[in-house]
Amino acid sequence: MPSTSSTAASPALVPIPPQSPEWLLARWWEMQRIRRAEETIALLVESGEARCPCHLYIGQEAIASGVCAALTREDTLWGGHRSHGHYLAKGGSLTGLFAEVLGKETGCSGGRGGSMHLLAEDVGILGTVPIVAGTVPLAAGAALASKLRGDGRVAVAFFGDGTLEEGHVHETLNLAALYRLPLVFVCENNLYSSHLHWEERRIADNLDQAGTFHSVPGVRVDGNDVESVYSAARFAVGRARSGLGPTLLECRTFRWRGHVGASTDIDVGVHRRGELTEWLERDPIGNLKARLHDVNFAPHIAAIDTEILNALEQARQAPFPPAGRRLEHVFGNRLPSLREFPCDH
Amino acid sequence: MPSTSSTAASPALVPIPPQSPEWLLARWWEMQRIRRAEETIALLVESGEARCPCHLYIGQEAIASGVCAALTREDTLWGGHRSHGHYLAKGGSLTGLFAEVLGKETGCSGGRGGSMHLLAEDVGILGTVPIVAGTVPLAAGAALASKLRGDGRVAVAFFGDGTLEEGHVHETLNLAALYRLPLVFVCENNLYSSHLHWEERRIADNLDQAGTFHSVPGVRVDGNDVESVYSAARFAVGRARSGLGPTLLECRTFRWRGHVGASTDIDVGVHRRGELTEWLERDPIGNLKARLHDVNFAPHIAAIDTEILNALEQARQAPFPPAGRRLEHVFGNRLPSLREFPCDH
Amino acid sequence: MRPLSYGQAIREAHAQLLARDPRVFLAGQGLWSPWYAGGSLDNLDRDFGRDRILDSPVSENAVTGMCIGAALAGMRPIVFHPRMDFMLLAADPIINQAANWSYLFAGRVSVPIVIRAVINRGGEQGAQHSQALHSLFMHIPGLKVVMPSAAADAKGLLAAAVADPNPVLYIDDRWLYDQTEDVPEELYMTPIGKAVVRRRGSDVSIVGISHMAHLAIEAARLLAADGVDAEVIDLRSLKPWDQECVLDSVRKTGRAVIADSAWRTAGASAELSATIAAEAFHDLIAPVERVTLPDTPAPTSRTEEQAYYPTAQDIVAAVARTMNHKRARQGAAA
Amino acid sequence: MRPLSYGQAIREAHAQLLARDPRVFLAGQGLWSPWYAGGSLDNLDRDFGRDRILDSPVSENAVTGMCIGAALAGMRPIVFHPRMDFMLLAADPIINQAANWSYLFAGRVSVPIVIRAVINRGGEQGAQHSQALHSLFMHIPGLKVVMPSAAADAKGLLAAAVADPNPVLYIDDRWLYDQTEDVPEELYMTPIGKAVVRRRGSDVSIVGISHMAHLAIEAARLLAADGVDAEVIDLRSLKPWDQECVLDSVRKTGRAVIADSAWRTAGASAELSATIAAEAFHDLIAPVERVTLPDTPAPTSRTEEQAYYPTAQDIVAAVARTMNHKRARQGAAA
Ligand SMILES: Cc1ncc(C[n+]2csc(CCOP(=O)(O)OP(=O)(O)O)c2C)c(N)n1
Ligand SMILES: Cc1ncc(C[n+]2csc(CCOP(=O)(O)OP(=O)(O)O)c2C)c(N)n1
Ligand SMILES: [Mg+2]
Ligand SMILES: [Mg+2]
Repeated sequence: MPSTSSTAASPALVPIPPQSPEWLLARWWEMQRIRRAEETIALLVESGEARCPCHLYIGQEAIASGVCAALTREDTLWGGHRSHGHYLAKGGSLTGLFAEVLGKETGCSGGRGGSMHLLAEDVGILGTVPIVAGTVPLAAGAALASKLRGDGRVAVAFFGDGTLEEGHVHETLNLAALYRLPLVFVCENNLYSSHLHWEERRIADNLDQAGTFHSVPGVRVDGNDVESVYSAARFAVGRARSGLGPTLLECRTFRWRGHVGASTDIDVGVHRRGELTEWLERDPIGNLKARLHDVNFAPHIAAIDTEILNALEQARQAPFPPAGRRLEHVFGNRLPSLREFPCDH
Repeated sequence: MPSTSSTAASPALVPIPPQSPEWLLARWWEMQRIRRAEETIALLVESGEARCPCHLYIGQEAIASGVCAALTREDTLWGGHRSHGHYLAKGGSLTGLFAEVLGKETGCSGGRGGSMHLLAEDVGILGTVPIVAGTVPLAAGAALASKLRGDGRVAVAFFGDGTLEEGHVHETLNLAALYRLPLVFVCENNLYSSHLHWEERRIADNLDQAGTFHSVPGVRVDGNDVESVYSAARFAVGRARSGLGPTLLECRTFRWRGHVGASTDIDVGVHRRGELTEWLERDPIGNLKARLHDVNFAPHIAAIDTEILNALEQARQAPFPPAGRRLEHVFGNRLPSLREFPCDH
Repeated sequence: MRPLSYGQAIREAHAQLLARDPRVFLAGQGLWSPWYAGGSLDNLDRDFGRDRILDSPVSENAVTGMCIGAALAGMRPIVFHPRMDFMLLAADPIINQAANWSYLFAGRVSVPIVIRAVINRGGEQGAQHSQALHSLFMHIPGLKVVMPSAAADAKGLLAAAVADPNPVLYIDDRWLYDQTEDVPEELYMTPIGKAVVRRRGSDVSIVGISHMAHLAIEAARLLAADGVDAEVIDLRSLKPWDQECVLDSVRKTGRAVIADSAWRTAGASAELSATIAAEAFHDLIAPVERVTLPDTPAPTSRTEEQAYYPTAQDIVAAVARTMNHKRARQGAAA
Repeated sequence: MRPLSYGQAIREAHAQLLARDPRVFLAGQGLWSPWYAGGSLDNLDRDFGRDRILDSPVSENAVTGMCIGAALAGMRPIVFHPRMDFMLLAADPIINQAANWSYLFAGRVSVPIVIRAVINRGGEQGAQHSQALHSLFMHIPGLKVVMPSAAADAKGLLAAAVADPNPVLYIDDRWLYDQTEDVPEELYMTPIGKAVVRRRGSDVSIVGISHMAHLAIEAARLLAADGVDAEVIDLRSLKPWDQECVLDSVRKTGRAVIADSAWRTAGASAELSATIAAEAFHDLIAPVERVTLPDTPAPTSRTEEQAYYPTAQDIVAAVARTMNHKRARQGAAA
């Protein structure tokens, strides 16, 4: 699946010139950092130091990296249960992630969310939550807000192949087309929804066409090739930003670990179809690295590892949320916008 | 829209030889009976004798008639808020309908449902209820039951164009394809969902393709031509019965009255786009009648009117549900299937 | 001040909020229809444009979710469900998403959305078009629930709901739309969580929720003729509800009747009843009475429908039971 | 009889029901997974075929609706929601459809479906993966709700639920799966609507719902050491609930504590508390106590999570409050 192909219904991709070695190295750095963070979390899970359910992104890094490279800091990002990679690629703090996974007060969600609920509003991450498809309509809302305000922001919804089985994703596709929302649907098709292969859930392998009925053009792309992902994302983001409405990207990929936790599926009794061996060869990071012959990676690898160790150390040192404040934040207390009204009558 | 056209994704229609004059007369009879029943209900609504909300089927009769002509008594039918026509075409009792609309004990739903909730389990009408899309997954369930039992029955879900905006209809399309259910989706596209024209709700006029993504073939048909509807329905029912799975029929039509009640839309302040005049000329009943030159319709018309008057009279005479039994039937008391089990331990 | 109907008051509140705050917008079904919202939203699309007044496809889940996302992105959406029954399709965005967001993220974001749901019953509509489901949402942490019964509160609570940084369910009942009273012209807020005493009395406290507050007043009038002096509280907010106001009243009268035109089991009336029974344990002279729907779906047939909905007479009968109880137990009162 | 765990008992009941009645089938998420259902459905697909054990797409609404339709068409489906949180997406088919059908059609059809939902909490899963939402469904006429706490009842209530001609919500809690007791080998039914007294006592009645029934027993043991003799009732069925059993007990002891690991406001504990306070008005020596979750979503962090869930100690403390109350009011007791 080396090339980006557009579907019948989708407009042709604007070809994007090959990226500079610096750009590619930046992507490698980002992806390597995500992978090392995930591997670190895997160890924390295995040792029991992290207890919340963790759905690792290993193998899919090129999608987060390629899409986020096409975004500005102000653009909003929405995700699901498998969103560590989205969070890091969009600029979420590494120690905030580790601290959150460890349940610490300094976590990006204040220790209230764990791995499955991440927030970094300062870099446009308005929420990743694990109810499948939960944030897809929310992303449309952020896009609608941008459209109403004319603020030029784009909203991106990341979700998996299984998520397209939830009906309200289809409702959202229609709303997005109808209101011409500046929205990009990023479907990360890793072929599985939990233990089920796509053939156990659908008849056709055509997720790029999920929006066709609703007039949302779709693009299928090799999700393990960061340049292809970036090229498709630039196209989609460009359409969104210039008022042409939503686009759906189907990024083909594979997760290397089990649905949840640190093990590979085989460990937990789900026998996938021997695809893993094949997909390990399509390693988005290794393959990119192989292309960058001239780079001496050793210092980069060391720098990333150091950053990770420091961030982890910081997270470990951080306190758990203080006792006795468990009842806080059920309701928010941001100032009411209309506080100047006279109260009662 | 005189000809039946299949969409790109759908298999070609098997041409069906022109129907005999007897067959056509039978359809005319059925449609005329539905229309007269609806006109009668319109008068009951206007006079205040009927008080429940009534959504009239006038203008769409060819769809119920054409589809039900392709069904056996054992096949199951599911509908929505606008289902008087479905109920009558499938063989529901006329006096049962009138009595139900008047809230009588002898109504087809025992006076508990009114116009929007009809049942005639003896002729396979397992329920029509007004939550939009509510019965679409239920129809899939009846189809699944038939598949598991191998009883050869087909299930038909009638619903409107607006109903395709509910996500779980798309979920159901996928389930139906995945399990190869003996199910026919009949979308009656009357261009409006309540006061909204389809262009206010969607980008493209392509409802026949609603199932394409899920591999459910679609057929677009002139819903005001009973032969075309029948031909498409025979095709779809044939596919279902022979184990080939679901089909979606988009039947193009128009309702002559307002969304609810007896008036035309103009009376209630919704100005549709002058389409009514155009659609009145496509009267499914008048046009069929015009083709049957040799028939003397006067006695038929009189017979239908007599039947209607008698049925109405019977319904009027019937008692309201007896007081003091309001609390009954919250739970059913059909005998438990496993009653032979020893109770407790 | 001029007399406005409840429906007009809602419409005016919307118009003033839309005029005042560019972040406010509406989405939902029936917004471009001349009759769908019973006059409570007439011509807002004409006055504020169809970009801000979105009459939506029949997609309750995604439309509600979209409004939640817009709220998180800084807007002040009002999502409209012309019938509460339909809103069940949006249970996931409301309960799993909107209600949890503030807590999940330790208050770093919140969801300033108003979810308006109409109880639209009667008229032989039957089981799927009559439900009053406020109790379900009362159970959920992170949601506020208001149920104004009077025109002025209908206006003031809508403004308060829009101003609140949290998800607020605003529940109105079509049977209230013609209730008319003086309503201030300018925009103002009725505080969420505060009940109001509609009639002072000393013998029994009748707490009415939404439309039942009116029937409670009517019942109090009937009772006065019989020499029973009832205090009537219009609860106005269901979550948080005004425990202080209700308990003060019951501690004074020693008797309580909760009137809620919704199902009885595990409903709002159960919560009020349980709380009163525990908190005013020593003051109660008689068991708390609940006047509710029977635990059955709504029928259609007119005779059955009439008998289904509780009346002022039912409240009078419940009060009578509490008064009779007094006599039987006079000596034992604390 | 042989000892079986709760999870094994559920699995056995399914297998026997599937073997006995060709109308029984399963649909839902995780049915072909080795771990999704925590062992309670292991290998049913192998034993009964994937035609009858449908591991479904992530489409809660349509899958539930499909099972309702199959029930109407004569089957006996069990639809499985591996987490109750996800089932909110099926609120429409459950509440608008399944619950109403019998009433709407005057009993001419009914919906013999079992809707199984798992409370799957703890483990730092947080707000969207921990909810115990049984109270929402308890509020709805036309639904039955069972919540077994013991292995034998887990089996017997599943059989009773499948045999019942009505929609039954069968709610189990993953924290119960390792509870082990003797379970008969043959299939049998535990009656829906009947509670069971797990321990006889005279000082206070503790009513435990689902997992809380075990904590109630533990609490009773601790209390016995303090000289307090608690009666423990395992409610087993939430709707209908066994008023007779509970009221008989409270009339005897004069004190009641309801233990429900769910939210407090307008929940099951409110209904029980309100009913007891009204029906045992003269017998109560102290206010009914409720031991519940606080009205907040579930946190994740371990420290917060530990403090979130009620414990046997919380029940003991609640009992102590009712006992102390006695002393304060001894003279006034009826
Ligand atoms: C509404 C809902 N239903 C079911 C689940 C359980 N669940 C969690 S992840 C998942 C699979 C999702 O698959 P996909 O969207 O392909 O994402 P992936 O895990 O492959 O990244 C499921 C079914 C859930 N979290 N929410
Ligand atoms: C879940 C739900 N949402 C909204 C409604 C209100 N409603 C009743 S009929 C209708 C329009 C349906 O349009 P369509 O499916 O095209 O059927 P038609 O009325 O044209 O026959 C709507 C929105 C409803 N009954 N149920
Ligand atoms: Mg996947
Ligand atoms: Mg229509």
